[in-house]
Amino acid sequence: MKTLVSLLIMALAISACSPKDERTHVTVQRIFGECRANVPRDQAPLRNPDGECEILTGLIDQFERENPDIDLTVNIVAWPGYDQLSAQYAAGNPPDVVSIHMSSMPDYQSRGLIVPLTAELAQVGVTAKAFTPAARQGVTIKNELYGLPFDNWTPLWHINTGLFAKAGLMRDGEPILPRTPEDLLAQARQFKAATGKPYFVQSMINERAAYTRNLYTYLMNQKAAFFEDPKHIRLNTPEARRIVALFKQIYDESLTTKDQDYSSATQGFMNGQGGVYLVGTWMIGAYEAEANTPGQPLYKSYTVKPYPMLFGPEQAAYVDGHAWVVSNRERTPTQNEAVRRFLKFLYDHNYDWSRTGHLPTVQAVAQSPQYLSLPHRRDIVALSEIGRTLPSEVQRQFAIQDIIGDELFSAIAGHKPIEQALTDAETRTNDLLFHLL
Amino acid sequence: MSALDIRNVTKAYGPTTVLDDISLTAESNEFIAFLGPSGCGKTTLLRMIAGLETVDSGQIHIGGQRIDELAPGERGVAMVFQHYALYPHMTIRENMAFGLKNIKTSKTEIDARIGEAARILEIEAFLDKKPGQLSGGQKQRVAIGRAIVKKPDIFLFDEPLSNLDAALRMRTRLELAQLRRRLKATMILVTHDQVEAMTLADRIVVIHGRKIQQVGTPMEIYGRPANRFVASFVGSPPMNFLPVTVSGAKAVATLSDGTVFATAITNLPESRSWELGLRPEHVRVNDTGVSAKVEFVERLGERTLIYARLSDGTAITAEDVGLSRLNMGDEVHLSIDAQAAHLFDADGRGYHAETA
Amino acid sequence: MLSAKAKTQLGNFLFVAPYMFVFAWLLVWPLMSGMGLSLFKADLFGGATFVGLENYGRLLSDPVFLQAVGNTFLFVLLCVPPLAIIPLILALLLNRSTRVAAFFRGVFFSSSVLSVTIVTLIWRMVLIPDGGFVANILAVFGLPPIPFFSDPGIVMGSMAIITVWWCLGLPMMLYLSALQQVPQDIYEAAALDNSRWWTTLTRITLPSISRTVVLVVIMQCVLQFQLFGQPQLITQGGPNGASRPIVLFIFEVGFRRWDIGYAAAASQILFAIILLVTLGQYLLTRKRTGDA
Amino acid sequence: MSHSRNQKWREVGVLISLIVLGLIMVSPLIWTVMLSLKSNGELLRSTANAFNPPYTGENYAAIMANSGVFRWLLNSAFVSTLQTLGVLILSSLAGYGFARLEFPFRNQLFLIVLFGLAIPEQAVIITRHQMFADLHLHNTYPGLILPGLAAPFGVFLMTQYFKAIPKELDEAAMLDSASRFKIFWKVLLPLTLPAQATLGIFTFLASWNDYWWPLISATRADMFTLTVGIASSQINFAQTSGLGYLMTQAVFASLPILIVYIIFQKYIVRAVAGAAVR
Repeated sequence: MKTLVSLLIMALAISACSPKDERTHVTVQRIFGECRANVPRDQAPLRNPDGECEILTGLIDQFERENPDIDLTVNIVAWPGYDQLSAQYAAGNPPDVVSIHMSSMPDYQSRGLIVPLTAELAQVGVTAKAFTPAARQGVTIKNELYGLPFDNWTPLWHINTGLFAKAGLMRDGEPILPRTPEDLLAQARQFKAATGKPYFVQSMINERAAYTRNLYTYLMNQKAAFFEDPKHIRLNTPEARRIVALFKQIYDESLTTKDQDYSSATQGFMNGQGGVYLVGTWMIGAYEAEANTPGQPLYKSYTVKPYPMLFGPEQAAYVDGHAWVVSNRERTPTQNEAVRRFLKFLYDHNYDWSRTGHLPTVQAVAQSPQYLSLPHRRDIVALSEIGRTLPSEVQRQFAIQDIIGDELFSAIAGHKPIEQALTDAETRTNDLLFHLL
Repeated sequence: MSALDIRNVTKAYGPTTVLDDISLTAESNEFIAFLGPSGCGKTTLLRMIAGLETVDSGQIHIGGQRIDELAPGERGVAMVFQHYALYPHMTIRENMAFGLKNIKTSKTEIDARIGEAARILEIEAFLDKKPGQLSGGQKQRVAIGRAIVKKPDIFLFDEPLSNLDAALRMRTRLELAQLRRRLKATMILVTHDQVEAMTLADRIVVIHGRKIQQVGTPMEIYGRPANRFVASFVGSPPMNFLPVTVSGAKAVATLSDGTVFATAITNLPESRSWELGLRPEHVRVNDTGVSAKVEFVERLGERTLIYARLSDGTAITAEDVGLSRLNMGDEVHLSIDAQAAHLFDADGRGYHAETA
Repeated sequence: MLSAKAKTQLGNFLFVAPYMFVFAWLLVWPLMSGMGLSLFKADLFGGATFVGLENYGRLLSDPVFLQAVGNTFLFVLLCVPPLAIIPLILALLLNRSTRVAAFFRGVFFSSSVLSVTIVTLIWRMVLIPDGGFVANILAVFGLPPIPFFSDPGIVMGSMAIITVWWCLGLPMMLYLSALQQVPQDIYEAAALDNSRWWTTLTRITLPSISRTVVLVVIMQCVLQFQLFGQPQLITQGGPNGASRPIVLFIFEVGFRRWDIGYAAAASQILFAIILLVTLGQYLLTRKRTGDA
Repeated sequence: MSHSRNQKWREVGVLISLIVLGLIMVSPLIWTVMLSLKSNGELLRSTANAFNPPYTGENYAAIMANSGVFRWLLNSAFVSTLQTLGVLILSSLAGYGFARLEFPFRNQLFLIVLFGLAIPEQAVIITRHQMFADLHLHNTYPGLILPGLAAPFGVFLMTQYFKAIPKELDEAAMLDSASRFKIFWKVLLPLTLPAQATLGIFTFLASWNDYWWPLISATRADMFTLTVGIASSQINFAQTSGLGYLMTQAVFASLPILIVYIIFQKYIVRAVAGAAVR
């Protein structure tokens, strides 16, 4: 036992002390997983080259290669990483640069935990004007940029065009999409009758975010101002009831899968279990790869579209996004310089990141032929113009999303009347916001 | 100088006094037995000598030195525990060496002492075994051995035989007696078994109700019990007690049925009431005498015990010959050896005939 | 100058002092400061205003919290009886010194070595209606999948199943050790009295190990009132809060909403509940068994 | 005759029910191991063929390629070992003190420690986190090891166990001129070995499997424990191909402790069984 302990101590001592170096140290914290096995240092990824993890691992390698005077300590944390980040801030020892969701930025900004970046970015030649409207809105709080937007993402209709064809829902190689709720139900019934499969593939189990995002998007579609001010939500409205009633109808008629959680829904769509999968931009790469693999259920049978507008003509979309923020903590001027260089590097490589399927945040990238020649991007790029996050002063968007998703599932699955669920969601959200400090 | 000198020792647990102003001395090489019913404080007294209990007031001296404030290990005593208290994870040798090592005895000395003790106790064969592998009797010897090697001034035995079966107890008792002769050390034995006390001790200390009732040789305790408690506690079957009235200088006792005995007891003080104490061997079945009805017959072989009741309802135990023909329900006559009788006054104090 | 007795007692205290220090420092003090904190409206990142008992008032009218309290009691009720009985049955079956018994003891204890993250990872895959292990088996018999995690009426039962599977090793061991203490001669006497196995079980075995049964029940109650990892990692408390226990509520309020005064107040209530329930059980069983 | 036949049938019944219950017990584990040996691509299509080949070691290779994993393994081993030693030492000392020695407020203190059993970890985690932040203990080994030392269960167990040892042994040792510490160390402690084994195993298991405290205290990758580290490498949403990898993580994280368990199984079972009451 004694020898075991002393061996352990020795091993730890050896691994703890590294040779002294002159480099500037900066801590970077990110989600997106660990995939060093796929990405040998300074080589192209062995597989899945368009994956989030693979691209980001490669980018950070590249940054270190190009900036030998900077040493990045990369902390990879489990998604979504906020428990750890909050703990780090509470302990007064946060990472210098960290990837968070735009929807979480108001929380950290309101506590002064992250620093404004307008001036910092200007020093490396990046201004707010360079960003797409959706990105700009997402990182701007009180006219200050608080983060470098990395991407926007939004739920989309991922479509199995093979099954759509079988159901007679294709015209000129394009899927026929509904324009009204009645359209949707009619097409869904037609689809089910023809294919024997549900029209929608949805993650229904242990899911909250998806319901809420659907609701936000279709509320925006109806121009409903559900946040009149950052402290109050209004949900028990005709607009919201209409949306929930529609999804409940779909559920009641089994026009959707019901028993799947996120990963089985993701798999299910890939295996051709339904017509439309309501999921985010991040799946485009993986499904496109399937579409190009002969013999797979999705082979030559995949396309992706923005949510069809069911309640009005104007295209709208609820978006969120990833942004890099800088912690409010002591740093030397050289460290600040290193942080700026890192942000500039990420800005410069926005196109690389957009290969994941996420919407680019840099206007020039969004308009570049290079980006637009990527599969399906022409269909969705408009969302980086018209997509909207929640008002940037709304705090606790994650918690609110959970509350609303919770109640929406109750309504859709029939555990609660719709009105009741929406009232409860409204009360709980406003109670949460009321008790913010 | 006495080997052990206990002076006015008192001990209480909270509000309960268990020993009240106890004084006692023991001479060197003397074997003393503390005898009394369970819970009488005899073990507490022993443990105070050992240092396992504190002394509330009073002093204890060993060999002229005050020891009641010393740690147990510094008092020069060794103790044999009721349940042996052998260290289960140590070999017998280690068990015996433990105390010596603690006082930094040299290795050769330890080996020599263990060797000698093992020889005396005939436990050489299992010195390297652990206590768990030993029988009860063997453990007992080891426990004694562990005490012997320390060469203490006083040996303390806490009911050492109570865990042994009857046959083994008898044998160990004998061995203890022999050992005692060999070791020539002061020994104190706590027991509730009067046979043990009678056979082993030079003097017996009878303890009851927080007090020492009597200190004396076994025969003094048996023959001249200081009070009714001692008389009733020592002796088996116990002494008979008969209510009597007493008159005269050479006391004449009268039973309730009018039977009159002339005892050999003189110089009695005044007392509200009297009881006549008679050991069963002094009440014999005979053709004449007090009449009684037999309630139970206990045949012991060499003698027979008769449990009977007098006409006034007083219970009495008598002795008959081994081949007694009496049966339950028989009417018998009991002859009483009045010369051997004892008298107890209202306070329980005993009065005995002067012996030659 | 200390008296000899005081010195001895000080020396005696030194044996417990290291633990008492750690206990006071790392458990009592945080608990106490938590009690203090519960009287404040306080933010995880600093800043607090005194609000008296307002947090407690808020809790008692917070339907989410009240639901969490109900869920927790439901879970304890669902989970503790099987955790008291199934391990007992296993122990009765395995109370013999054969190789087979040793092997099975190992089998039933094996789940206890896993961490909650892994247990939930495994069971999510086992119970998920779409492609899960149970669903695959049900499909063989042509049965529809069971919505283990999405039906508010079933979800706590699913948590209980997972928990029983995970936790039954320790009670089984405790029962086994208790059974080994029961003197064999009682059984021999019972066999001579032509006692049937059921009679032997209820009249001899169970009374002999009643203290262990009480120990297991109290221990499991204390443990299961603190349910957290299973729902946190599988359902995040859903659907609609049906699997949110008190500890998850505390965690969400404190670490997700940063309302640490409110979280602290909920913690005190949980502490009080556990204390009352265990004390109550202890006193009840003590009275009944006549202070055995 | 009929009696012994009954007996035999009963044995068979016991065996069959054990096999059935045992299968229910281990089938999730076996299933997990099987999934971990499947290629992610295949699992994407169906999980129904877990018990049929082909199998692959690619998921294990992927985990081993993770630069942090051995560091995390070492961290876990170090933290769990030291925490276990600490708990054993503190609990034994305190257990002896509470069971055998006299000092003021002994019974009151012990009662308070018993109350401590009812303190839920989550009730103190936030304030303790703040306290450790003030002391700069986060991302340090003491920060990971210390909280586990406060758990009252060990003291409770050891006190009960010391109480069960006959007091005569202490007294014999006192008469053998042994000091308090020597009595504790040389005479009583060796007799508590079964309890030490039980307590040690449970402390080690709890420490190895702890998730929440390491998650919020060790936030630097080089300080992660295995559970936190492996959770952090979980590839998320965009990756649909992770099921086999996830299961491999589960197997890998439990593997060290399962191996320890299998090696010591016999001893553990005996120790646990011997400890609870004696």
